[in-house]
Amino acid sequence: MTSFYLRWTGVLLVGMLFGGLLYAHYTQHLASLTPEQLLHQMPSGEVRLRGLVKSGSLQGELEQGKAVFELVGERVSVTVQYAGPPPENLRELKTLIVVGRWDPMSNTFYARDLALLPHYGFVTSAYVAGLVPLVIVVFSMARRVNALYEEIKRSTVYQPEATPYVDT
Amino acid sequence: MWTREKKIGLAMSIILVVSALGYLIVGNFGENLVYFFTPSEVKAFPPDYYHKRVRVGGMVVKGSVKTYPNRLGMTFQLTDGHATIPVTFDGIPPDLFKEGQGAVVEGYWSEEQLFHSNLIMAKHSEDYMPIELKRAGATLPRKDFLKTLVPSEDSR
Amino acid sequence: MISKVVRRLRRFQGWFGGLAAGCLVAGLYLGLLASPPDYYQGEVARIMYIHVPLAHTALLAYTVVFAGSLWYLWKRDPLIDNVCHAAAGLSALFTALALVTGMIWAKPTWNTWWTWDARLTSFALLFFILLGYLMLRTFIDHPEREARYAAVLAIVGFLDLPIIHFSVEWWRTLHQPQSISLRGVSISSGLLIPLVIMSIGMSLLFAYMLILRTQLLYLSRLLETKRGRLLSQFHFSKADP
Amino acid sequence: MFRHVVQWVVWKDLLTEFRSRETLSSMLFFALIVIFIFSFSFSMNQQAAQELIAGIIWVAFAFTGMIGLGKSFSAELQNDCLEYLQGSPAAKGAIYAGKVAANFMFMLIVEIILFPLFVIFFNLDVIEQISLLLLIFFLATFGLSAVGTLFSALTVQIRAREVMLPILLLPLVVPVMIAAVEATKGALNGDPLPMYQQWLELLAIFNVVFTVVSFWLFDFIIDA
Repeated sequence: MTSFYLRWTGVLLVGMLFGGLLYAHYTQHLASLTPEQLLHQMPSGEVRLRGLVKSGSLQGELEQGKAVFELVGERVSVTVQYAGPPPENLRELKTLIVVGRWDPMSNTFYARDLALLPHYGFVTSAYVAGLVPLVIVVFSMARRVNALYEEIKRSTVYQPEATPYVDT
Repeated sequence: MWTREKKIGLAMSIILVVSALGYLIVGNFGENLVYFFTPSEVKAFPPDYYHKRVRVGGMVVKGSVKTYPNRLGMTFQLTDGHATIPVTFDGIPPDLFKEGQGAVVEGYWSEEQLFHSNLIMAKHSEDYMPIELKRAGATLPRKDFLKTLVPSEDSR
Repeated sequence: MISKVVRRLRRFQGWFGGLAAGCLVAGLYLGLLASPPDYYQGEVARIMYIHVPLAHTALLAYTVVFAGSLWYLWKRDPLIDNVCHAAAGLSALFTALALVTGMIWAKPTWNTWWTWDARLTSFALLFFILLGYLMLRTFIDHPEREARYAAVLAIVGFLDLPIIHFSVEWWRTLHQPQSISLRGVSISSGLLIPLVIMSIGMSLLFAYMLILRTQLLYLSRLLETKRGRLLSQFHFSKADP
Repeated sequence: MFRHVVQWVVWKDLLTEFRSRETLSSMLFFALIVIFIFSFSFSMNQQAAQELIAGIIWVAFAFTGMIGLGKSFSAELQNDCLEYLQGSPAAKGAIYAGKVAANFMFMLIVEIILFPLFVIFFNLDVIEQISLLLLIFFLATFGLSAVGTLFSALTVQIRAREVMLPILLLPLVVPVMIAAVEATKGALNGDPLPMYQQWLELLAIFNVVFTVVSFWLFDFIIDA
């Protein structure tokens, strides 16, 4: 049984390593700012900005990949000037993420790309809900089978004269 | 126990069951059994189909969706590439409903050549590809039924 | 004492387990890190890599139950019955997991946890049929009759699946059509490769679990017979000194 | 030979039923109560009735059918009749066919008595569609009794059989229920036939597949 538990500790370690790797990967991509944070921090490099496309604010030629719209946060809104490939998912009243730079001079966010709301929570919970029960079931079955083999080995093969129950 | 007749009977039963199930499966693949009508078929409805609850599948024509200023609902055009029907809809459309996408609407066709609907089932396609490929104008070898209706839409 | 087949299964089970683990880790890496997000659904489409293999495997498992049940009715081999019983339990597990992951996928894409859509409904019915199968087995005391009745139920249920599927499909459909079907493939290769690897990995994992569970059922049956024999020996000697 | 066994099984079931009138009266009474409960649970105006009535009809018929099917084999438990059936040299398929025929008749009789009550209580307009409705009833009831008889035999010798019969049977007859409800709805609305023809085809396919399959599998159920 010791080798059995050792093997499963190995599986657990690999799983944790993998989870850590994923977490590290996604924290880099997850970092998206709300309009409030953007105005507060005034970052100079490229950032990801998340907000709702304000109703009635979307203008421009989507087919050519040019658009201007307002991205609303909780309290403030930011004007976004989009220039990039024709967007698939740009429409009013939709929450999305724009990738680009903030220009404090013109009070405009120059976006070069759009991304959908990532919903990492759903992805994570689906994988946890799918994989964790499987692992638990495999573990408990493997342990049970090992225990049964031991038990079979211990209980004697049917031999009438050797049974302790026989009332002599 | 296993007489000749019993063996023949069993073989024939197996053939019967397999062919019945096969008819069901293959019949559907050939789309002989319709589960929604196309706009062309709706236009050609005989009068006894008017005011009967049916489903119509098609593509929402780009630029045709008009909402009312002061109440729920909207009108739009549904096409299959050959015929286009006007649809009036009361209610809240699902998230995936948008112009240029496929939709299945439930309702009835009336004398004034208008489809009255109160249920929209938007379909998102089964195509999966990265966004770069999509922007490069990639298409996949098999196309959704609703998308094949309008060939020009694919190159977008 | 332990049958030769089971001993051989035990010797080879490690291969299945190892291969399954390798495929699943590779598939998860490709699916979660290396592959690009989908153009329309974004990152949420990554749920596909777990949901679709689970659903495939559930159906594969039920196919095993069906084939095993036919075999059992033909040969009446109790070990085959153990295989059927094991596969049915696993099929129920995979079906439940496919339903749960599917519901988690449905929330962000359809904005609802559950809809009476064709494939959801037929999977839920598959789950009920499998639960009925497992319940039926617990309600029969006679082991041979239990195996026979369960086999009959499994066969009827399996043949019912296509009819259930089409009836609910005509009744209501929202689910996207299958991406991989007889008419071709509609997933681009960058997204397809992780899906295929995960599917293979999940099928291998099912094979590994099936071997384990078959052994479990077989061994407990063996132990029970053994104890039963000892017990009957005891009763016999008491009653008839 | 086969035909004679079928006839005798049907005759036996009809005769016992004629003498005791247990199954039919309990089915009828149960169905009546179901109708009344439904009319209390849904406050129905004319339009809601149009939408719901087909579903109500078939829920009532299916639950009533469960009672009849459950009794079909449990009645044989008295005086060890079941063991004689199992031990009889007659082809098991013939016993199955006889039982299906008897169950089919009971269910159809109940439906034919009940349907006019639905027509009266819910103000249905059925005169023009009556032959189509009869066809739908015929097909769907046959499907229910073909699978139901197999499961009635399967559950008769196990623990908790009253619960297990519906638990096992209802998920499997979902296609019959959907098809029957949709077709009945179409017929009651006076829709043109092509709009719900596929449901009739589905019922036919179901009947063919499960009559044949149950016929062969019955051997393994009743095998002593």
